[in-house]
Amino acid sequence: METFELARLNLTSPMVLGFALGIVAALVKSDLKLPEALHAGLSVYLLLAIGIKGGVELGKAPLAEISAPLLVTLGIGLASPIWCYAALRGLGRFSAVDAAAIAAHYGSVSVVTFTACGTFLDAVGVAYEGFMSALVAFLEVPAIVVAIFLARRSTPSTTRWNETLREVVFGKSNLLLLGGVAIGALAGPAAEQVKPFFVDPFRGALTLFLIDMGVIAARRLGDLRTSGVRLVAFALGAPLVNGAIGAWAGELAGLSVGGTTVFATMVASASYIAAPVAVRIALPEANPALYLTSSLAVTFPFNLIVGIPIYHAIARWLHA
Amino acid sequence: METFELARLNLTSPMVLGFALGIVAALVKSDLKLPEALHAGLSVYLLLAIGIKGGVELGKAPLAEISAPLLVTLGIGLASPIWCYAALRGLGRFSAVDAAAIAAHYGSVSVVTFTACGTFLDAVGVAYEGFMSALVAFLEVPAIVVAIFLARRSTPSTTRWNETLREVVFGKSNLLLLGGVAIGALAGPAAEQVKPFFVDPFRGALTLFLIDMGVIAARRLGDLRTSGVRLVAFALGAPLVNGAIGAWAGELAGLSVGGTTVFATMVASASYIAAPVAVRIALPEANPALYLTSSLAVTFPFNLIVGIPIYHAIARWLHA
Amino acid sequence: METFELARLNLTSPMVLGFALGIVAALVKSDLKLPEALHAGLSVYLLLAIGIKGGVELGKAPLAEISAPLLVTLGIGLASPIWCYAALRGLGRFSAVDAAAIAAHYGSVSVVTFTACGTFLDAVGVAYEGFMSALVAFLEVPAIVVAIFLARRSTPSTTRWNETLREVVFGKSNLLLLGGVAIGALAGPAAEQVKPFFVDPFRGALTLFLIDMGVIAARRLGDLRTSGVRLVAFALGAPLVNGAIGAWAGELAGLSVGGTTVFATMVASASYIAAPVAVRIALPEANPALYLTSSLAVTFPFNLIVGIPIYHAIARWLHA
Amino acid sequence: MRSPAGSTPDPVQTVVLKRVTIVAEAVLEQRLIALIRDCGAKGWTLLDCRGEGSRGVRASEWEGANVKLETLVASAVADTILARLVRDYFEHFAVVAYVQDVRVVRGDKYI
Amino acid sequence: MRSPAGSTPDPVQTVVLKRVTIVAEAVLEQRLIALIRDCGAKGWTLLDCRGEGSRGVRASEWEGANVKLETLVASAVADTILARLVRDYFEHFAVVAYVQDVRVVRGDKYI
Amino acid sequence: MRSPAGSTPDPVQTVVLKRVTIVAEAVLEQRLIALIRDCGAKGWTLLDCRGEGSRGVRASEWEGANVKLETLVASAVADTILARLVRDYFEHFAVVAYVQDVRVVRGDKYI
Ligand SMILES: Nc1ncnc2c1ncn2[C@@H]1O[C@H](COP(=O)(O)O)[C@@H](O)[C@H]1O
Ligand SMILES: Nc1ncnc2c1ncn2[C@@H]1O[C@H](COP(=O)(O)O)[C@@H](O)[C@H]1O
Ligand SMILES: Nc1ncnc2c1ncn2[C@@H]1O[C@H](COP(=O)(O)O)[C@@H](O)[C@H]1O
Ligand code: NA
Ligand code: NA
Ligand code: NA
Repeated sequence: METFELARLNLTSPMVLGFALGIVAALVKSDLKLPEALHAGLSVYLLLAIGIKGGVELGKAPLAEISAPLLVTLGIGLASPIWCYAALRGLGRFSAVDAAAIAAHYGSVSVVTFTACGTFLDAVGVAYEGFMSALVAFLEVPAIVVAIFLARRSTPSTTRWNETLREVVFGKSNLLLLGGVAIGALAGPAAEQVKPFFVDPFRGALTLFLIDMGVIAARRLGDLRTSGVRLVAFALGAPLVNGAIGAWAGELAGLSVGGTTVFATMVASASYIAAPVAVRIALPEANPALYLTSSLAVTFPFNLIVGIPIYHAIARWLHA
Repeated sequence: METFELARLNLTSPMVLGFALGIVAALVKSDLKLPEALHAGLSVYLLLAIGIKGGVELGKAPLAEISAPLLVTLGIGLASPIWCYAALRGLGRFSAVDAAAIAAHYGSVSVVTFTACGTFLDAVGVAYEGFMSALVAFLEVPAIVVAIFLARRSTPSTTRWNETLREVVFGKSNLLLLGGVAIGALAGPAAEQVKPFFVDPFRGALTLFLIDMGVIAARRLGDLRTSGVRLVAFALGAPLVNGAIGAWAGELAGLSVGGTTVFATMVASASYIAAPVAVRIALPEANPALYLTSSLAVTFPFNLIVGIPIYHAIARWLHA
Repeated sequence: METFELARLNLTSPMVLGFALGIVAALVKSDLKLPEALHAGLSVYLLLAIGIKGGVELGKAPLAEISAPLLVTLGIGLASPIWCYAALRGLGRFSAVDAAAIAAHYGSVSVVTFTACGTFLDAVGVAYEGFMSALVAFLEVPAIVVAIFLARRSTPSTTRWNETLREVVFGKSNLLLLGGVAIGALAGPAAEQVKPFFVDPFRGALTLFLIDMGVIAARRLGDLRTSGVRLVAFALGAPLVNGAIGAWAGELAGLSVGGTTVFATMVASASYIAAPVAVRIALPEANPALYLTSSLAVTFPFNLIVGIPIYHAIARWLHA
Repeated sequence: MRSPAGSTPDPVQTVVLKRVTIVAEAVLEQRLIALIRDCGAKGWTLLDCRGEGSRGVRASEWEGANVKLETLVASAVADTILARLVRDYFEHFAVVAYVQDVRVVRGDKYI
Repeated sequence: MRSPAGSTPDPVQTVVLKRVTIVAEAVLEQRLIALIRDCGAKGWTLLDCRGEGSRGVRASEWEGANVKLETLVASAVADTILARLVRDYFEHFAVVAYVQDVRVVRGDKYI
Repeated sequence: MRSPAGSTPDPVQTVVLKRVTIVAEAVLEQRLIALIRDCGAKGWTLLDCRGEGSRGVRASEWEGANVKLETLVASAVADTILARLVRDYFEHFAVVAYVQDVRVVRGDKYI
């Protein structure tokens, strides 16, 4: 299919349209917003569903097949925050702690962006390795820890490391992802029983969630005025660079075109669930407006709307 | 099928039985009640699901086919609050502002009543135009604006019109309906992806929601004692009159028997989601006990239990 | 299938794995926990779904077939709190009011344990009478009333009986169960309409709910240290004894192997939804730590993990 | 600072009343509302909350944790409420109650 | 008792301010926030709640019941807020408002 | 007015304590509870809320907005809590704290 046609398909998917509805709602100052509890509940559902899906596939996949992707995932999880940090310090001229805080987000992964990529590929009929969602669980944490270390290497004493580690490893989102993977892997075929709840309605639930994400993202748009061009430039450039690197690495790791697309999207995406909480605690002096606005209000919509088709085009080009 | 048989089928539908359960729960002073957040979440789900369903069909339907029903919808949206107002002033002898407030509710539409009608027709195997739910979005707003104008025509200055318009047009319920229509229309076949979430479980979710509606309606029954016979008379008479007019108009607009039934139900129903909020703000001196009790505690149950089969009978008679 | 194999199947079911995830989350002090409103919403959903399922089957079943199981259910509902009370007084040396409070929980039934048993049997492909879930509704209440009477027989005056009865009979959980049964029985085939909401996603929803139950149960584990061996001994012994009696009674009542398993599980299980609320009000001087810890932190996990396969083994042995 | 809409409104007449706050396990919600009405309270505001104190246990997880009930009343009514609370609930239930003076707008309607 | 981490910190300087509490039907949420900001409040805290008073009715069940809006302000601002409330909302809406003195840490930043 | 059930109960003995209220971003919930316990608080009540102040930003939307933590303590404990708050959280976090006198029923058990 033509890249342009793919972009169109992506833009008219219910998920992206839902996100757009949320943005519109926020811009017209509507009172449309999911109840707090429903938003949290949907997050739990999405994370768990992704984990279970990945776990079932992980259980099937031969170790040989997944070892390379797993290593590459961990490698990028450790390396990407470093190059993001360097760019933010050098080009962006951000303070060490702000640079590290932002790097933690861009080194980690956005589960919703990952999911949107999966539904995009399903819609356009491109297959991808089922165990990819298990990789998400392994990409989420390392970058956050590395980035915090970068900020604290001068004064490591001041950080309560074990507390920080607990925060990220046992935090809601990571525990649900890993827990889901474990459930899926252990239950194996028995996981079929929960398919009508965790698989079939998944995209609809994601659409509902994305409406709320649109509202949240749009409410942050205001901060853009104050946040400066350098932040916006990074928030648009980083996903493209990281996406390209991710695509290249995924192809090296022997992933299919679909898998490469997903992996590129993972690397290109910026966390806004696990990272913000951990960073807020570990680097309290960092300015949340910077890392939340860039990841939530710029990079997330960018990936959702134009990034994913671009990474897919790169993946197809690499496999051509 | 016999009208009586249809009524029986309606009464033993899970939705109506769920509504009855809610009423019983409230009457025996049970603590049964959905959590606030779940009630709000279900409302969002129902509104969005209806919108999407209507949007998909709207996308398919030739403009020629829908233009007549659309015009009739807008026409009745503008006219019905006027005749309701006249009746409430003349026969009901309500104050101008109370009459206008009540008229806003009866001129607008109850999304849940509309939905119950759809499930009723599905159950009895009568087809109806799929784009009907798109019409709901266009019937909801005009009546509210007209009614508020009726109350304020003497003192238009005191109303902040743009604020009032924002309130109704960008209010949760209208935005979700219109947004859903847009999503459905733009996504077209791609909307299939979210069917297992927005279509298949729809009636079950509605049943759960109706249990809560039963509790809420029953809790208002107490107000009936104080609200007087004239209000109750209107709350029972208006749906019958409006339903008959709606059936006649729907038949004129070239709708099928099913479509005519749905349209009659729309016109017969009284809003209790969009209207109350807008009216509370625009006509604060109106007594909420009057418009909430009549629409929620009398007209809604009446339509749900006996109204819908009656409107269907009228529709069949008109098409005979 | 081998009992051991069945136990393995049970342990690797998504539901039990979900429960384990919740326990782990609580033990590592994770912030993983469902929002209050979602937990309450899932409870409503599960109770209603069970009731409807049972009601539909009840409507089909010939009175002859269900009268015996119904009588046995009521009989055990009245008798089991008495023998539990005696054991708690005699062997456990608990105060009269504490013994009665605990007996109320073990005489009543845990809906979630019942449900887990059903999903276990479905998974291992053993059929059971569909009307079992209707019996749950009849087993829940009597034991609570009997137990409260045991505590108050000396000073009956001090209890407001009608209030206590209202509390249990019209309490959320009982009303939803009975209401669901009524809806299912009256709707009959029409209940098919809500199957995609109440039946298909049921096990997945249960898995999500059990994660939260795991968190809640694990948080109570701390109380075990203070609660003493005699309580733990009872919490482990009672389900085995009651389960055996239940299996024997179920077999007498002419239930199938599957039905006997379910019935044994019902009798073996301890309530932690209906009973605690009623007991807290009717027997305020009883120590909640005792009845909540035993039923929630010991007996519930015990039944879920090892109890159910054991009761199934007993049932098969009785039918051999 | 002042509203563009409005000329300065005149000062508001207020009345000093007692605000009684009761924090208790959620299972008591209906009973506590009945109690304060019974003692003469004209209204109340209730908030869901969670907490810990000398007794850690709640009647049921599904009932939610605690509720915080606030009522604006005359001094005499406040005393009756506290006395009734102590008599009926303090012994066996998880309850905390305290009183503050508050200056209430149009306070007369709550007496 | 003291934190293992910490040596005794020095006493904290506080400022006495007014805490204005407004309980009203949820439909007024945005308007009340605008009102207090407009009167000079530098911040606010809002809680969802339910309640009963002289008027029993809410604008819509789906809007939720009531909201409780609290703001820490200087005495003059408090008076303006109350006056505006009485003028704009007391007649037709379900609203309750009251004021208390509170000792606020670093209170100067709220004036 | 009086309960049908009850003869007039005797007046209740109360103790004047400090009520410390802390409003902060939800991510601090567990830490703030630990802090007040550590300073000697015997109990606490926590409410979910949202709000705005000098800093507008929250750590994560999914974490919910703010929490309001209230604790009834002796005057000395109140001072320690405020001092610890200022030292550990006021610089970098969105936190507001204030103190009021309250008359607590059976207040001795909170000291
Ligand atoms: N010192 C305190 N400060 C604030 N709230 C408290 C305090 N002690 C108890 N509470 C609240 O009152 C409830 C019951 O307390 P208790 O009866 O001590 O278990 C607790 O769950 C808390 O919500
Ligand atoms: N005496 C009172 N004490 C506490 N809250 C009150 C009182 N009266 C009214 N309220 C609250 O204010 C809201 C509106 O009161 P009203 O305007 O009297 O209907 C009620 O829903 C309660 O939440
Ligand atoms: N003047 C105020 N009145 C009431 N609450 C406030 C005020 N200022 C701040 N808050 C609350 O404290 C939180 C943190 O405030 P800040 O640290 O100023 O961002 C806000 O989100 C509000 O919930
Ligand atoms: Na990334
Ligand atoms: Na209408
Ligand atoms: Na039992």
